[in-house]
Amino acid sequence: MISPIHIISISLGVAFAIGFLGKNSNKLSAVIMLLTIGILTFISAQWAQAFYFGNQETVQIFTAGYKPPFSINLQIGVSESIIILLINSIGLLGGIYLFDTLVKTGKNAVVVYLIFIMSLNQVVLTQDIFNLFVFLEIQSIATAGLIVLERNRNSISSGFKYMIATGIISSLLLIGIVFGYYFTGSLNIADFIQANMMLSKGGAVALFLILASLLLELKPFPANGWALDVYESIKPGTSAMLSAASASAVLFALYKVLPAGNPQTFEIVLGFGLITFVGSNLLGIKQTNPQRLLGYSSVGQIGLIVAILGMKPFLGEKFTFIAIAIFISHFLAKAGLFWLSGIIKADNIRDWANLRKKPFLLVLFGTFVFTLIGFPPFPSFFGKWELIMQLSQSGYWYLVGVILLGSFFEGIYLFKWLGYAIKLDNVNLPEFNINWKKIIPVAIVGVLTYLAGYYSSFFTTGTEHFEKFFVPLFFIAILYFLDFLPNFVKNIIAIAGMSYYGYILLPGLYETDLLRFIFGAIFIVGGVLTLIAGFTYKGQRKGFHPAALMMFAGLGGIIQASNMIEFFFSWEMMTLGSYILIIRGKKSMPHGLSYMLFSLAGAYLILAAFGFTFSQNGISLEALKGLAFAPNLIYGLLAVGFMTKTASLGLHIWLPGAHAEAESDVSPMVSAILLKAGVFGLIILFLSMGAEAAGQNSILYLLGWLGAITALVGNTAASFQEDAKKLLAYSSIGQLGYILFAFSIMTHLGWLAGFTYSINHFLFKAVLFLAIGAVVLRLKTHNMYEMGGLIKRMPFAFIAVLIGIITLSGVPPLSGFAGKWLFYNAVIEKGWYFQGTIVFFAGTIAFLYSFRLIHSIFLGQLKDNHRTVKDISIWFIIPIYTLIIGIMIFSARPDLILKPIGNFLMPYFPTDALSWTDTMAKTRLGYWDGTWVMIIIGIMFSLIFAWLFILSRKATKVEQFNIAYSGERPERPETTHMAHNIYAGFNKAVGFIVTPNISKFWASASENLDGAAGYFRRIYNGNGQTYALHIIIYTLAMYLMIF
Amino acid sequence: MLKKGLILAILIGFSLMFIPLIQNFHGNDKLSDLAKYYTENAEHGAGAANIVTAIVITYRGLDTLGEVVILFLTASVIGFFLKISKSEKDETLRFSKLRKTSELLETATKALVPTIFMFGVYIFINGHLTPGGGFQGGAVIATGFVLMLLANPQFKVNHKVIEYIESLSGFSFAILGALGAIIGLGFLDNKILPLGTFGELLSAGIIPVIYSFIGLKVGAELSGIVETLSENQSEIEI
Amino acid sequence: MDIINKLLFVLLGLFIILNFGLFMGVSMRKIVARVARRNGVPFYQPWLDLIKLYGTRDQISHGIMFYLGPVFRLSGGVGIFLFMPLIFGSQYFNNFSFAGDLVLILYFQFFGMLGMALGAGEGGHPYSAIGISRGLSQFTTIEVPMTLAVISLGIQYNTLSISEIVAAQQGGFQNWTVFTNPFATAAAMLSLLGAFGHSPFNLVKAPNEIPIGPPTEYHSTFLGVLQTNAAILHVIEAVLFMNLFFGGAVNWFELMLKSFLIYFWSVFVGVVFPRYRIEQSVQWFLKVPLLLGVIAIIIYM
Amino acid sequence: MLYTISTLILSLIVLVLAVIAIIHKNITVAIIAMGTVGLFTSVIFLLLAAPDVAMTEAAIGSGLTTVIFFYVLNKIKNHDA
Amino acid sequence: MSYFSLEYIAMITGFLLIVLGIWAILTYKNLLKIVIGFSLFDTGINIIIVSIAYVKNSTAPIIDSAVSLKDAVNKIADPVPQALVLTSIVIGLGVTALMLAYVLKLYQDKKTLDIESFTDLKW
Repeated sequence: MISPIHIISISLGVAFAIGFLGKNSNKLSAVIMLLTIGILTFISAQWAQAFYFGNQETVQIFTAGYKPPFSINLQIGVSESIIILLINSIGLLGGIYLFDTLVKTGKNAVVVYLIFIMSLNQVVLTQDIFNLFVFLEIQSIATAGLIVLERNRNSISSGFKYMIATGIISSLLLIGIVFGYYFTGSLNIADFIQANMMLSKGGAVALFLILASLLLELKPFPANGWALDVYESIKPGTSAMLSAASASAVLFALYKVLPAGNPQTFEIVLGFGLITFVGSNLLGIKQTNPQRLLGYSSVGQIGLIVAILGMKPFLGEKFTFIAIAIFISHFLAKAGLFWLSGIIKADNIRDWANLRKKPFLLVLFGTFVFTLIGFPPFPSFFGKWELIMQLSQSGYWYLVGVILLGSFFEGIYLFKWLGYAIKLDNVNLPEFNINWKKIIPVAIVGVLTYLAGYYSSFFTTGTEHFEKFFVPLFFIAILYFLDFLPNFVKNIIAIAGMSYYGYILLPGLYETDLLRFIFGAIFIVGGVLTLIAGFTYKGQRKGFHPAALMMFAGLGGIIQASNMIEFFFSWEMMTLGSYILIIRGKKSMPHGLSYMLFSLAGAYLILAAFGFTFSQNGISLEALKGLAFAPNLIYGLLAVGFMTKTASLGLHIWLPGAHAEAESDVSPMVSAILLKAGVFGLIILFLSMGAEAAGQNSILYLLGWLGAITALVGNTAASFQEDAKKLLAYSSIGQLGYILFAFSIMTHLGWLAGFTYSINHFLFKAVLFLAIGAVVLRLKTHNMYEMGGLIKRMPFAFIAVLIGIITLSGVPPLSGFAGKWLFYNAVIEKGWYFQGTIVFFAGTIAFLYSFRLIHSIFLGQLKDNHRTVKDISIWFIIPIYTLIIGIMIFSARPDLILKPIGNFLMPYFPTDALSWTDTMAKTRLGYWDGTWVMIIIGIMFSLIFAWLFILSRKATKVEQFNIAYSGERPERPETTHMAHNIYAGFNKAVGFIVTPNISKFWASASENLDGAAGYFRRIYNGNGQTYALHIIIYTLAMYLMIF
Repeated sequence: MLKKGLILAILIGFSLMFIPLIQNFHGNDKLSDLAKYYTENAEHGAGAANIVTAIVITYRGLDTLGEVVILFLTASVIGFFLKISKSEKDETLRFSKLRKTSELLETATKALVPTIFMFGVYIFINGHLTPGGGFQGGAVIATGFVLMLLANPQFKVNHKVIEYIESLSGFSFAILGALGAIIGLGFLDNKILPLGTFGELLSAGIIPVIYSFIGLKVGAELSGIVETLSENQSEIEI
Repeated sequence: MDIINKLLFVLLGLFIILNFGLFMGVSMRKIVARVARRNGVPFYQPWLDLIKLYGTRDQISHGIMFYLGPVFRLSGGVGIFLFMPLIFGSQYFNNFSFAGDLVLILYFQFFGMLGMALGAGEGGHPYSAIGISRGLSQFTTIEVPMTLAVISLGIQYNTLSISEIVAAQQGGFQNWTVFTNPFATAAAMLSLLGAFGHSPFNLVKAPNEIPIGPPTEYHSTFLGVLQTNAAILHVIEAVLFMNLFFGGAVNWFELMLKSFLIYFWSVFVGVVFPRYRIEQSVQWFLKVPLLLGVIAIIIYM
Repeated sequence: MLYTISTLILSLIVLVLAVIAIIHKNITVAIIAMGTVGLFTSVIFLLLAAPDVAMTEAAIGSGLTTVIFFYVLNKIKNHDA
Repeated sequence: MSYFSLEYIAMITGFLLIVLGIWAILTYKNLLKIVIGFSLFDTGINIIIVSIAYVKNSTAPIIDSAVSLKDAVNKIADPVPQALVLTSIVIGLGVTALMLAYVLKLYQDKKTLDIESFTDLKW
């Protein structure tokens, strides 16, 4: 193996020798430079491989033939080899990316770049503190040089600010080093660590200066204005190197020196890292310049990694994995994003909309954003997971909160940005050129994130059976690469895949776990049915199938999950897929954002709760049971987390827009199916809480009330909608309110009602959304008052909607009544009378919107422009009527489904079960026989119909306008179609229920956040002196806090 | 004014930070163990009479390499930072606004410059014996160069020569260092040449050789920096 | 009992109820007329109307749902009848009440309303839609006190089966719910006013402004079916209240007397009070009756 | 003792020059003062038994730095003219 | 030890120079003054390092006629910090030169040396 010292000799030899080349050899020198970095990469790869596969021991390299501390020594171990491998490879890619710029600037620039990379290597390798200082100086001077690769007013002034800042910082470092020498008599880091510098105050101050300046090099918030200016103004290729490569070297330097301190030192580093993480991400919210935004994000991420370094004492053996996983995510994603920003060349994140022209780049962009936030399957997901787990285990619960808060802030701006790129309506999309030298590094980094993610999974606890998640993901990846195929073919593949998935998953579940079987059936059968509707679409329908399948894979994963990481992994997969699905719709950009933010916040709450659980009972999902410590906090977090998906009141504002604006076949997916994921989560939660807890648990009581009020508000709001899909969306909120209420009851009957509601909601909401979606697809409008009389044109759709709303409103004989009946019994039995009354009130309000829906669209006056419209597409009719058959079976033989569920519930809720005599169900309070009701009503209806038919079979069919209209003919259909604001009176009476206080609350929350970000970022006034002052104040503040 | 007062207050607070350093500083009564080792092994270790030089070139040779790199880097950065494109390079503008140099200075320069160069070379060749070394010698050489520029602003340096000297010396430095690692005990091991007799010119292994390269390189680099800075630039849009 | 027998008794019951309903309707009209110092219609008028309507040959239809609307409506009325036990202790007149309890009846009311609303909707007349929207708005709030009352009964009698509720009230009028649970009764009786749609809650039909509300477009046989249903429904709702609050009936005479009085109550109020606008009635139901219902529950909690 | 007193005097001179270098309005004077700080510092270095450092400071810290300063200043002034 | 000693005075001078340098960096708007501030800052640090190297009544760490190999250990100043200072001075020169290059470019852009004019980037 080549000694790492030759990293320096080779690169310097080459750097010096480039001077021999003639005047016009810029290109040649750049190629040589790349080759050299290639050799460096090779050397580091060789070492990394030896460490990883060859059980290589850590090696010390002595210079000048003397042992330390008499001479400078280098050390290469596992971490060193990994870090320099990363630095060198990103250096190689960055060199390729910057190739043209470097060539244009000349061989001097080439040399500067090479030395820059070399210095980073040495910063990592050296074990001598003064040598570290020298190479840090080289690094900053090289950076100052690379800054002016972009030569404009801003870059030069920011370069000067950079020099001021690093000048002060490195001077402080030097003072620290020499006094360190005075107090320890050595310059070797190992000796520094050995000699307890904290013994004397002077030694402590010297160490403080060293650590503080290393920390300052990492741009801590708020002493980092200079760095932000640099990130914004320089060539993105250079920013990438600063954010990824430089930061990794300095981080490692900090990591090396940190043990010289005492535990308190670690805490301080941790604290300041977290301040940076949260503060910087908060200020990032207000940013619009992509590079500056990335700067904020960069600073924040590095802050997080610094904090993790500070957590080393209590992270235990997982420390290395956590640090590397989170670091590598930042490293790859940030480099990729900066490089992308160099390709796009836009000054405002809104202009990233033109990324859409190159879907390939858009996918890479999404990859990086999701990597940064910590979505699966990227390494940051696993890193963050372990971080939260270990932190909780060590009892640092509040740190979990802080970290998740910072991550959430980061999510806000990154997803805003991603939303702009995917969906912002932007007429002015400037062209941008594609240069393969710039694309290749981005693509490689993108691929690496996936590989790193896959690889990370091996280091995380509880991922032994992850192949069951990776196989579907692999299938999705293949589907993505087939994206060029027509929709028809891809849909067949997708349906085949889903069906196979269901085929291998469901039968087994039916035997073992009915709960999971029911939800699995809803997810997968529902998925297949809604996918069938996708055949309607012509063309390629790019990006739809991978996203849809990702969502379903996530849903399937939730069902299969046996431990918390599997659950959370799937949960996040589902969120990711559904986000992409939702944002595909028209005008869905803001809704996609709010969906994502609520999901993210919810996921973080779940993550925190899992962490706290893990710290007590281990990683299995069973661990949620019997928590000894703070169970209410954990259950509360989980409940709120899951309720972001079920859109309970207060957390619902994302839903109407997201569901309404989604595509016609996506709405049923996200409404009928996706919401059940939250329900499933709640069920898992409630099961863990246990039936015996039901009596005294105030969380359940609160949830019951919340469910009831959600139902009321959701349904009332639904009655006032003019938009058909919004109406259905609000209706979903209301229905999910029932479900939440039912499960909160925590009795046998309550749960039966909850299951019945869940199944019913799946059935009728899928029918309704599919039917309305299909109608919307034909009519190109969502507004109900623009429709009317369509029963004549779309009888199939009408019948579907009719059956849908009968089920929805719980009118006998269809299955909706089963839920209502169980509900009455459960409520009276439980004693939740008032909540129950509210729910029933909500139930009657459901009639209002049900009628409105069917009346405004299908009845009344047919509009002139719809006279030739065709019935809904056959591809919608197939799934709709399949579902209707389901409704009919459930209505006629409710015992077929309710009996097994009852048996399943017996172990959990042994008392007050339903007793069955044939088809008649009996409770303590009442009885009901669904089959007989169906028969009686059927016969009676037929008889009456026959009677009427005999009497008036000769009724003449009249024209549309032939109505009792004072002998006049109505002028236009619009004037006689009573549809707009149909419930004005009701609105006047109870409209106060739906005053959008909650939307206002969230709007003002986000405004305040925005305002705070805007206010606090004014500390960055652009003046280099102010930044210098920040550094001084920051150091002083740290000093005062420590001493 | 208020702002200045505030800054003053912060600065005073900042300075108080150093008080513990001064308080715990009691001067040295004897050498540190590290320095003692260097001194005791002056003859058989690096073999240089000037212990500072021994440390600079051998024990902490990597630092010195870094130092050289820093100068090299600065020269390179300034080189492309202040570079003017060919079209903008207007020779007639060059120093046109400088006052004419006096006859006296010109004559004196002609006499002085070779001496100064010689002196510089002396300093770095004797670096391992007497105070001074490559950096000081290089700086002296650069001073001579400055003098030449002052005396004759039209003086045109041959870039190629400077560049070659710089590259050659730097490259040799790196090669020597690597040789130490390959055939000796470590990078920049000075024992790849015999130590010779302690206190003589040709002693201390490769220290004099390296110091000479450093001297040449530093001289060339500093001259390069000065030269770049002295080139007049017309309005360059930046 | 074999099923044929059962069916026959059901039909008999239906026939009695229908005729009694027609009679009750015309009696009320007479009473209202007397209060307004008019003579009013002759007693046989409803039967004449019905025969005329069923006999009309000139019929038009606006479409299939328009056609089905009355079917739904009558099914709703007859359905409630079918699931309602009529005479306590009688083997013959408890219909198909084994198939469901109080909850079923409460929810089956909507069946007819929904069908009616849809049929009327297809008629394409704006007044129909206005009437329906008003009717639904009002009905949602009527249900609140009603629900509270039913829950209160459920707690009180620990059952939701109508037969058992009636059984619990036997043995003297002091056992009637109206005395044992006056608040629930009051709440329910107030909501009944809305359900019958007499003044002051008759804006739904708004007989002055728009011709008879939702069924604007209906006529001839269709209207006949609707009238039939109205007769049945009025009685059967009164019977429901009788069963729940007034001790049920052990014979047909008791049934007729009690249901007549219950029905009379709504007419009586209607004569006294002027009509509410829709938002007023919605708010009214959410005030006094709601409060009564809440009290009814609190008492039994 | 003699060394100590000379150091003290030199230190005072250095500080005074430094203050001049900072506050003097004329930038040329300021640069010269700064260069002189370097010179006197190198004498202090000599007193502190560091001839190597003294030489370096004199040649580089005082000499070359000042020269570079002047070159830049010169350019800036030329620009003004 | 007495505070009135060679190294102590030098060290305090060094610190005062540092503070003066920072004061210049923080308060003077002129870019050249800021660079001068850095130069003083560097000089201050160098003085401190050399004063740390000083051993009471010692001579230069060079073995020659004045200091023999034998008693060198007791006679010479600590050579290690002195070696560090050499590096520090050279680095200082590099940084100063680069900063001046920046100043020149900034001046050419806006024809002013006032640092407050270069705040186009902020927030």
